[in-house]
Amino acid sequence: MSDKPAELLEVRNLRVDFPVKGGLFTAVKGVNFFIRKGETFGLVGESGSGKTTIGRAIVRIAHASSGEILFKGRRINGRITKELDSEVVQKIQMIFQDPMASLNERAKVDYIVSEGIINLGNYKGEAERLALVQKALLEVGLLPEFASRFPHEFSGGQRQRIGIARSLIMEPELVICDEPISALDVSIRAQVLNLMSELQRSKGLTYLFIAHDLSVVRFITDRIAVINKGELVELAETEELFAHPLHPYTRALLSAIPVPDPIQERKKKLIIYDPACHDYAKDKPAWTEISDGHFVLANGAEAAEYRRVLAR
Amino acid sequence: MFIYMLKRLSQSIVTLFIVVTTVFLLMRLLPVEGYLGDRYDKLSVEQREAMLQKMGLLDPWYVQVGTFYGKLAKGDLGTSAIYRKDVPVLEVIAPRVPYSVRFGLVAMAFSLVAGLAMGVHMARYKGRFWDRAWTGYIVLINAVPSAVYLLFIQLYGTDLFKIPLLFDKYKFSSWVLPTISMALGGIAGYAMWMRRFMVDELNKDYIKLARAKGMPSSAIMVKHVMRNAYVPMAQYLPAAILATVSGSIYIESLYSIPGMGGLLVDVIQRQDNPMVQALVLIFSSVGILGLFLGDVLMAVFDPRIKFVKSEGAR
Amino acid sequence: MADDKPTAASETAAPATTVAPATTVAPATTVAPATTVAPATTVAPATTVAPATTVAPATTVALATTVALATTVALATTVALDPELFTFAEFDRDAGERIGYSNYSYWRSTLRMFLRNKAALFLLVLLSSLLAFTFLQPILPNQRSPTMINLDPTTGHQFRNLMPSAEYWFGTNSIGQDLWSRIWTGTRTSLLIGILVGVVEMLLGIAFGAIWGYVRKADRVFTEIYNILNNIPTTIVLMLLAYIMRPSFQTMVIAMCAAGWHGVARFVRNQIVIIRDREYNLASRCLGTPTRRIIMKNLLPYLVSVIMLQTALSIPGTIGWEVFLTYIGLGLPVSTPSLGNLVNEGRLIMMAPELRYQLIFPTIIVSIITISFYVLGNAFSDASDPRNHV
Amino acid sequence: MKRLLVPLCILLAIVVATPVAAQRKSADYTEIYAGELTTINYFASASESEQIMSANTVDNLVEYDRYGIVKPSLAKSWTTSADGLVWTFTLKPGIKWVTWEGKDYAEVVAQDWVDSAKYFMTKANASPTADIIYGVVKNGEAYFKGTVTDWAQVGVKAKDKYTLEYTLEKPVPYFLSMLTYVSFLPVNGKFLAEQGAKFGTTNKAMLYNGAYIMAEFEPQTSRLLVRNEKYWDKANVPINRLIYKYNKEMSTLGPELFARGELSYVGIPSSIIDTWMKDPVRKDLVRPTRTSAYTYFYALNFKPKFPAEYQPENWALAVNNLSFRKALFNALDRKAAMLTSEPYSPDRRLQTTVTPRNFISAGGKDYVDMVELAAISKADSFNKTAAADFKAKAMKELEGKVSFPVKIPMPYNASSVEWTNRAQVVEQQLETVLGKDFIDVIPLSFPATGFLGATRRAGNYAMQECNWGPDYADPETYTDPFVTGSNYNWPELAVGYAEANGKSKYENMVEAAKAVTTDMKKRYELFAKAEAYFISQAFVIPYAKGGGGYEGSKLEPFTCPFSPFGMSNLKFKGQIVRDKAYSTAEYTKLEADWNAERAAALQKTK
Repeated sequence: MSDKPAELLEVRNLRVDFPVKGGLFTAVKGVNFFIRKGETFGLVGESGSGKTTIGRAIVRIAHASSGEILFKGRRINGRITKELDSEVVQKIQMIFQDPMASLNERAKVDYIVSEGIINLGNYKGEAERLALVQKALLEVGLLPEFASRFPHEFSGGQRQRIGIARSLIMEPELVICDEPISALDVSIRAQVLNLMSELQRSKGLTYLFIAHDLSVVRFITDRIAVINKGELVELAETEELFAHPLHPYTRALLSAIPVPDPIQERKKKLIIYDPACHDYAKDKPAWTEISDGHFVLANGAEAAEYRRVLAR
Repeated sequence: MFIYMLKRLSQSIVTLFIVVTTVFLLMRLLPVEGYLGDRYDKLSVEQREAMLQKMGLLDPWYVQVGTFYGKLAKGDLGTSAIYRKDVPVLEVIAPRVPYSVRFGLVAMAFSLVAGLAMGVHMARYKGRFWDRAWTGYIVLINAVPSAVYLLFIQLYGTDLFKIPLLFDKYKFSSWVLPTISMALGGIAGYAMWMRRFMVDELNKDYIKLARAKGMPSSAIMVKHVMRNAYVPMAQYLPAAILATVSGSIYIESLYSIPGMGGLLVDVIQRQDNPMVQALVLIFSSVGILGLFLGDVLMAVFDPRIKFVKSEGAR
Repeated sequence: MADDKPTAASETAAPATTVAPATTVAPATTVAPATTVAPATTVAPATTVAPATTVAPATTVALATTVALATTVALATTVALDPELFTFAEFDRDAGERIGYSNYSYWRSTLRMFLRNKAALFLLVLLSSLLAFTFLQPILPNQRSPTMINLDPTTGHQFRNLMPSAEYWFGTNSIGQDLWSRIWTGTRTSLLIGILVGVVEMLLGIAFGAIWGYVRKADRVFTEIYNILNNIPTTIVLMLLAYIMRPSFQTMVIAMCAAGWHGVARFVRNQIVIIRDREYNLASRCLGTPTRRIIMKNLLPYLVSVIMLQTALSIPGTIGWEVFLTYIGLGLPVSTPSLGNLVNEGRLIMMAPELRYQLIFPTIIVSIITISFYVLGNAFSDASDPRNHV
Repeated sequence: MKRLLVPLCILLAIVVATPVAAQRKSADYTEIYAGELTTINYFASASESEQIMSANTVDNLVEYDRYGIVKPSLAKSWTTSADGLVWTFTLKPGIKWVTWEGKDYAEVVAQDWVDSAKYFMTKANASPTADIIYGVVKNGEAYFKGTVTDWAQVGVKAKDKYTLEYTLEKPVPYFLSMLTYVSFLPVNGKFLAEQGAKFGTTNKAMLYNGAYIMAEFEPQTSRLLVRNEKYWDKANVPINRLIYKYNKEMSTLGPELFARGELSYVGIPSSIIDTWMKDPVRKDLVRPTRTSAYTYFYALNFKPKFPAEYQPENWALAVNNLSFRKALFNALDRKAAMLTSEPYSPDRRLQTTVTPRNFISAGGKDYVDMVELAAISKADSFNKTAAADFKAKAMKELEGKVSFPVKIPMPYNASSVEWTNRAQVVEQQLETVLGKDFIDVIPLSFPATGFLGATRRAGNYAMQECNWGPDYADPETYTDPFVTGSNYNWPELAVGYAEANGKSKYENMVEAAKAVTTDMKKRYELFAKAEAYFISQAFVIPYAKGGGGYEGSKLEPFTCPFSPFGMSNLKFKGQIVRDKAYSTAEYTKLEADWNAERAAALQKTK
């Protein structure tokens, strides 16, 4: 562990509730994980599993009901100081899923991109702001003069790049990528992904990459957490997870990945996850580290079984 | 769900309480001579005092409020002070409700059917003759003051069909014109709303897809477009239905329909406090109940609402 | 070249010539609209569009069209066949990005869309002339005072109920006042009330509605206040105000605003609730944008169209209200002519066919105003939606 | 034979007693109305529209005939003590109270008036007309205020079953006329006690002894009055049924309904009278409406309390100058003002006195033709040259003290279209005659809500159109608004009119007239002198009498009981409804006949 980079973000027992008609709905039920500096951390789950909520809790648009979110060891949820607040605003950025919805249609690109620095006010004069905007646009492969246009003049891919530029201009350390490519045309997904990894390299960014599809994250993430119904069920380094999926839910997800070979694909056996396969009546499951850095949600019996599988 | 309903209900009661109290106090800001009528100048000081005493207007306002709620708790809404002196308020109001409700419901049903049909028709022939013709109707109804065209309808309508000028509850023919008059505005409103909704919906991709699949356009209308229209309808319908108790002020006056239309305005102008209080209580309850039912219906009918909630997208 | 920021659409076409060759090879991965127009070279045979280089294409600002134009121009301006044209173009991503260039101005496009609607344009002209005339009328020569009672010189008594004539264009009313000048004065009064009320209601409505809709913690309280205000009969409020302040122009305006602003606030609130949870607002919150600026920059601009529509509708609505208030006896005093009390006065004599001119003239004016604002409001609301600008 | 004789005699008696004309044939009467009765309880009613029901369903001790002469009704006869303080009435026996179904309930006895008086005079019952009775009956006011608690001391007594005795506080020469008002209606004490608060709230909670029974009462729908078959004077009630239908838009729809033949009576608003007059058919459907004894006058305020922007001190100085007042007095063109409500024959409502003609007379002479008042009542005060002269005089006299033009705020009720129009007409008319260098009339609109409280009663005006209705048959009733304690225009504050006893000259003249209680002619002449003086000093500008206007009516005019006050002229008794409307020509002729007959009838009584 010591040779690994420091932990940038840590989430401890995070719980998020939403008020709904007739009570509370718990979207995230006590989640634990950490993200190391410079890595790409994948968070995978079906829609409705709470993954987006976790991302939003980190950028604090969703309110954490309990638990802690630590950024560089400092707690950033709940009541925090003004200084910390503006620091977090700057250091943690988010890229949204739908490029059509995440840009303000009635504002020019110039405003959209510079909105963050206007809030922080950390530039001198209009000229510097413009320069920063142009730089950010160039960095994402857009022409600086696009600044004077409105979002509806752009294609989906371009819009997503504007969204990225909006985050980059803040010089963040952590970027929450909330399914940044799932709404894009297949033909330009690679383009955007490439851009993102390029930026990660050049700027030393850390990504929390949220996706509903394991196949995408396999190629860009260092570690993956699988979430189901608000609970993490498994967390491991990417290759480890693909090689040794332990939790039945993970295995079900993996089996759903299409194989680019029709014969194989036809032979492939789909695993259907049935929560009834767990017997949690007596022994409650816990977040257990099965091997180094490989966590699974399991009770005693299951953990023993998983260890056995791994050892084989 | 049940707890939610209870909560909303108790909240509504608080609102109702504040509304009624506010109205109670506002009415007492009006000049006191209004309660004494034309004879004011000829009344002796003692008589004025006696009359105000009888109406309970001489106590400090908080005592008056207290008395009012004390009686209300016993189910006593008091007796009318001016409008129909000494007659229990409910006895004045109760016989009127059925007329307003009957006219209101029939007119609403009629305007719904005719209005929605008109809206669909317009959307179908968008930009063509019928669309323009009906648009002309909608614009005219909204543009010409109703005080003007309603009277013309009554005058020439009764003349044309040789029916009595005034409403007679025993004659079916005398129900027709007032009902139609009441529906005219509603038809225009529903048609406009329906047209806009249909046009918006028809432009959506899934409709285009359905068309591309070769689905007959009547089936598209029924299966997709209409079905989507239910949801917002469900929300507004209860309020609209309940609103019929308040009646239509112009039309009821014109045809002598003994309904609720204008009753509130009447009693406010004559400063009949117990009547005002009771009516405000009724209308507010009805209004608040309408909102409440609308929300409940919306939650029951619209599958998306639950879905959205469990997604936690708020 | 690209650093220039030409301001008029006509100029955009010119620089496009140099970039034009790139259009044909626009990589499929870039601008979506561009890809679709890529075969737009087929549009080119419409070469007559060539003069468009000099004439502003008044009707279009749309992205795709500009692209098409650019292509057209490229082909049209080439006179001689240049063999270089037939070489393969290099794939140049930047150039691909660049052709998506436009010089889009929101308000200009709105105006242009609006002007395209001929019916609205006609009504705009009609309404403006009406408005202008109401203000011009008093200073025209030979106008009578709207309150002066005209007397018959032979009997010394009032010229009662004179039919429209060369002398009294719209006739006189029951006490011999000139209806022509009364109607114009009344139109002025009512329009002024309508506009004032419309604007004040809108300002109050937006201010409260925006906070109500956006600030979640305020929702409960505001909703409660709204429910209360909404359930207090307007008649009581109006009567009290009329009693406290006497019937007059100011009273009318204040009373109507007092009675109507919360409805507008609720309207704005509902609109805001619809858009407040869209992702771009979340994005702004992530960036730490203060609430005030989110409302001003993210929410209100989206409401421009509906707000304009609502304001436009509230003006004739106010006139309708005024008629109603006059009907229940809370209107302006008859000595202040307004469309409301002209219609109401006319209503009283509706049973006398030959006096109906007293009703018909004000009714026509009310209807023209209502229809105009209605159509204009809708036209503007459509025009101000940028989605319609393409 | 003997057994036959008795019924025969009775039959004969009936035949003789019934007028030879026997019962005249009449159709039913149908009317639409816009304002619903607030109550049919005569203890609670305050307005004419409510009292119209009592007038036709419950009879008083006395009533008026069609010429305005008092005649017995439920009382057979009466006597007065020499000092005029004790009035003793003998009742007709066998008069019945009947229920709404026409069934006998009880006999009408003297105690019924005592029970009614007690109810009126009990303060907690808050009757708006209590003052009329407690103001004259001995110890009445004291009992009402609670200083006397023993009912036995109050001057209303049932001597026996048919003898009723009123003892008055002081002599009241017009006491008989008061007896026709609601405050002196009888009530069956047992029934009243049974009904309690419900008395008079529905037609079933009432007892009837009058010409009609209220058979149906559906508020805001209809009401139906049918003839009381047990009525003592049934022969004089030709109309079988009175049918009232409710319609709020009466003024708009009523004329149309009448023209379509669906009504017996309708008021024709002045706004459409032109149209009807020009229409060959409808022209004959219209006739003038009788005027009433309401009086309208422009009051000049001697206690100005209006806002400083209208310069109340300036007005106070001006109004205390006789020439200034006279200038206004002579400048007002009544006819121009009246055209706003009576475009066709404005003259018949105009008057130059406060007390209207035909209100009262003595010795065959109408009150307004007595002494100095005769000159005033005969001539129109509108006189441009006189006005100009007084203006010049006033400007000279007030030079340097008053700033001209004098601002004259003139409030009007904005909910009345006619009044609003009139305010504009009067403003323009006065300013044209007197010039804008002299006066600046400022019409001020006020809402109907609290109108009088905000204007006249508060002294918030300089000049205002006011009105007053009589309460009893004596000229004294028209002095009430102008004496100390009233809130009309405070003429007692006028400078230079105080006499030795501190009271104004006018008030002393009124006191002198009031003191004469036996010689009616003398009494009326003294009142006429006082009124003439009051008008000649231009404290008010008399303007018009009430009523008037036009109506479509199939009711025979001038046959109902007549009196300028009380409830008699609200009665349908004696009238018939014929199948076509009376035209103006017919009406005018009948009016002339009636005036002549009345003069003769009045002559006969003296």
